[in-house]
Amino acid sequence: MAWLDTIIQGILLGGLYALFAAGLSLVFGIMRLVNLAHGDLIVLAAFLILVLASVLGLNPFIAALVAMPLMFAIGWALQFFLLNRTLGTDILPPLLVTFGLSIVIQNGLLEGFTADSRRISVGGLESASLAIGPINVGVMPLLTLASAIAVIVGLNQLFYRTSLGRAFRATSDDPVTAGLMGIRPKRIFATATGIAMVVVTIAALYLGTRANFDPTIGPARLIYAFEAVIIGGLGSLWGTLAGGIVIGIAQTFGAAINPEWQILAGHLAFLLVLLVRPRGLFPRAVD
Amino acid sequence: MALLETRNLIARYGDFQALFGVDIALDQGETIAIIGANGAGKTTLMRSISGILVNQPGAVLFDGAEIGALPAPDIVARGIAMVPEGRKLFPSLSVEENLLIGRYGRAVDGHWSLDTVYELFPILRERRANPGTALSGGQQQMVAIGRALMSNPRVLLCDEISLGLAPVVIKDIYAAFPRIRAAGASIVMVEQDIGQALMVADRVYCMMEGRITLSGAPSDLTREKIHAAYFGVA
Amino acid sequence: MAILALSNVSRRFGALTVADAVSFELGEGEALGIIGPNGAGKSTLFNLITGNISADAGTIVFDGREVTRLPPMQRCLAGVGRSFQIPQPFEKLTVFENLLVAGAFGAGKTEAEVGERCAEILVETGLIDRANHPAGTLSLLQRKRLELARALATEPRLLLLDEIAGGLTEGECGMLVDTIRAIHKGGMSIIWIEHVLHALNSVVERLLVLNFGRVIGMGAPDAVMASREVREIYLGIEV
Amino acid sequence: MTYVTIPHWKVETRTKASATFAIVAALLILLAFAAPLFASRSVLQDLFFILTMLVLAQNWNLLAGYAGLVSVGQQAFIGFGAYAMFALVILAGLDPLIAILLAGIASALLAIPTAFFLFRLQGAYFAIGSWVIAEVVRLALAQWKALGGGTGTSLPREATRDMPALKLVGGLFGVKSSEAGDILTYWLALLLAIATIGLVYRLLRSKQGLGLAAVRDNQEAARSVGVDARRMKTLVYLAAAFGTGLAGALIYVQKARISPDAAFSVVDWTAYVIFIVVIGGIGTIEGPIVGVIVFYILQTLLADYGSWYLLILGLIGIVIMLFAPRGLWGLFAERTGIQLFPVRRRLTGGPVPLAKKGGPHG
Repeated sequence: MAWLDTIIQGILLGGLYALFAAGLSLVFGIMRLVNLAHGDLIVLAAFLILVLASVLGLNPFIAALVAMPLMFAIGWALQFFLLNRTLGTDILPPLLVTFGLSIVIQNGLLEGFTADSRRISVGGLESASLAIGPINVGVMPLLTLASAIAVIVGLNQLFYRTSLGRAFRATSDDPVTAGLMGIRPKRIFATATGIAMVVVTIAALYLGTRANFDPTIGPARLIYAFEAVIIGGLGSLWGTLAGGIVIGIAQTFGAAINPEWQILAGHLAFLLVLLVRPRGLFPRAVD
Repeated sequence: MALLETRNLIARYGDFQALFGVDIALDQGETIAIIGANGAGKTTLMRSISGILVNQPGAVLFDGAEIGALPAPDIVARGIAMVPEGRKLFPSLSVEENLLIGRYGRAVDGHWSLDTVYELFPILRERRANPGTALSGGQQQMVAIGRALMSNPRVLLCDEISLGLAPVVIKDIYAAFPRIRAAGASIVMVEQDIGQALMVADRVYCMMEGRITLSGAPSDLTREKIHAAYFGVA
Repeated sequence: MAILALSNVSRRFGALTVADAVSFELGEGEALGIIGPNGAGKSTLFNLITGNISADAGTIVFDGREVTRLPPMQRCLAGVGRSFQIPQPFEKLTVFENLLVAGAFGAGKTEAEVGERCAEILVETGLIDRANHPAGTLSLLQRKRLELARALATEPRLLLLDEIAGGLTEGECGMLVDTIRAIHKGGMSIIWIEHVLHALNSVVERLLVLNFGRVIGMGAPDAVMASREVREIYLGIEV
Repeated sequence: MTYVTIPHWKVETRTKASATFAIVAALLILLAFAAPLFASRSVLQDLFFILTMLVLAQNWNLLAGYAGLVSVGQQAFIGFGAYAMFALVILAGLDPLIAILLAGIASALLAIPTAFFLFRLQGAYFAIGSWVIAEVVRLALAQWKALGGGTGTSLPREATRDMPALKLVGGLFGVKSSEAGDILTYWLALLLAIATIGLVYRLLRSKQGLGLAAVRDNQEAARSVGVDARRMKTLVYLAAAFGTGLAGALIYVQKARISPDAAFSVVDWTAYVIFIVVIGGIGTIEGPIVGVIVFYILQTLLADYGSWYLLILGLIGIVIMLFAPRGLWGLFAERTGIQLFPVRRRLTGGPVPLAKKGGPHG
């Protein structure tokens, strides 16, 4: 029975990684930009929720709701005033600027919050669990997976059902002709990053409540998000969820064999998929 | 006072000058055609009016206002919609979505809506769920025209509508123009197919190497004059 | 012996036929012009010859050897030299270095071996006084000359020119045509796509008319220009 | 019939500035080799740090600046080179000098399978992919119990003390083995730095270097004139892995203590190196040299401000990338036109004024 439990835990963990990856996949789909500071922005959001929860005495879920508009604004401004300047044919500027940003955020947080590891406490919920048949499953991991699915459904609705979603896709296809329709690409990119930061805030809530975190764990989260996006296939949000789950299961199986092998197993799963299906499991022919 | 006017419009790509001081005028309700050989600067003229190429403020006037320096989003918002050369539909949008996005920058109510565009080009109602670019060249051209009409523009710019289309399809598309005019749009049409242009236009400008070489009503333009203005050689 | 022979070469992009059973031969040292309206498939035909696009059907024989499946790089080494419709110089490299790259890699030689030849080509194409300037600083005419020079540096046996006279003033066009005529006189086989008809017809021995990917006319320039099809395509009115 | 002289062309790359620089550089190198005679141990250790960071920066610059391969995972080769050296010394009992060389070769071999994976990814995905591979190598080596697993291990004292080269240096300068060790590693770092810069410069002046510059400028046009971009980028990736692995092994001979987290640290081996190259001037040989000097100055000024130091480094990197993408050296070279390592092929000589048309060439 143990292996069934490992798979369930893997799927639930996959929900967290899908949340990490959803924002990355959205921004890449629209403007071919990969933000190397994506993981650090998740950690930044976690600290923001922690501060709101402790200073305003809010329940973490409410604190996350309050943090969302703030993170949207941060994302919007970051794209409009900084990252838009790096867009263009040369791949160096966006990579080196976002790498610099990652270093700046990490050390800014270290200066502000020291290197101590923190946790957002949700009280009893942390240890609460439900019994589903023979397996008992933690409430928070279940909530994480549910949120991941909700986010992906929400993003898909936004992308394929709304006028803003049409504008995203049109700008990604052909920014010049999008201008002829009255679309202003610079603002559309800023809105997209803003929305990505809202998703990052949800991811940060579950990251912060699930385990300890400190200012230096951003890059590892970036790598899990990246692996989920690549395994899932570029530009496909459902693919990103599947990618997250593949990484989650690989990690829980790795941990089951030897706790030190958890992360390594995730990476090896990624390399295996890259070897067999270089365009990911569900390529949606973005490029 | 003309509805739309260019005054000594100059345009260059880096060190290559494409337009050498072009003056054209379009009155309310009129249709003008701009003909000329490939590379004569016709498309550059359209890109300058539509805001893809930004120019001197006073180079382009619309309803008396200087719009030469405005970018494309501001110009479509004022009511000048463009059917770009090569149609440029959005591949990841369906036919209907391509039409809807035409209103994104100018959601003005008027004659044109999804229903009236489908009446103008009935085939599109059947194909509305298809991806924009999975249609024949002629059908794509209809979507591009419909997309521009969706913003109920006061001026419709059409760039090389007949490009790469079979003659019968061209006739089919041009058949829609009387109804487009009737709905109140003034039209600037850049065309390589002189035959079609002469039939539809109230006035014609001929361009060669970035200059207007001939202008007038279609009736008083003889084949020789066109040939000379077209090739620069009698 | 024909240096290039296309027989029934076809290519389709989804529902669009861009090349429809195209067949023609080019004699050694002959200059062939290709005309046709926009979207007729002219550039596609070039891409089929250079290998940037692979043919769905038919065969392409170059210099007696079948190259239909050969990738672009090997065709370049085999002697197919090409200039781009929109000049693509190495902007940060100097004009002389642009040629060195083409000569060394295109002809598979060392820099030392091709240096002399590149200098002569610069003289031939009137770029010698811009030799040490970055290609990014060139005017449009000079960029077109550089396209020509770079293709020559690969020591081609067939030179493909894609609308190289477009966008030039009368005077500039005349100078470029003289250069091309001199190269042709030197024995170079040329295929030239062009809209500027008076420039094209002053160099080429034969004209091929292409429309909707099909060859609809072939022959001496003035005969072809006088034909009904060409008039109709270009002037659009039933003349 | 007048005789026409065939034009005599000459191709040069040297400039006045580079000629004088060559002399100055030669003097500096002699002075550097003589440094142990007059410099203190701490100065030698600082110079060792600057030289090894310069070697890493030149290798990363070769990858990102010339071949357009932005790797954020070169720490994989530093760590792997260092661990290979530790294994050869501790487990195989080899002399550290030989171990360093073999470690470089080992890193180049590691680069073959990693290139196979990485070259399936483009741009930003190549960058993150290289980071994943560095993590895989780090985690794998952390399982190697014989070398201390996750906590790491140290070089046994006698391994370095009994080195024949060390005894030679010790005798020469009449100093004990630990100080002789500093002198020896300093000399090795100096040799490695000179060799790296020399090889990179020779590559840039070669046909391959010209091909790389063409690919970086316009890959499509380069391919159309016969330049095989993919093969060239792969060769550069392997060369950079060799150089980086060599430097990693040398660094850890001096440190004599290793752990997976230190040997594969993103900050020490990738963040610092990227800032050195970006601040100095990416895509030039002079850039990393300027960059490592600026980096060293910043480090001594700000080192005791903890994370503020990295924060400021990050900000400077962002500002320079946005507003002066060619870095400090780029700004200087643009204004003065001076090139210390000129690469541009200049055509000189030219047609002797032709007396009259005619003659053998008609």
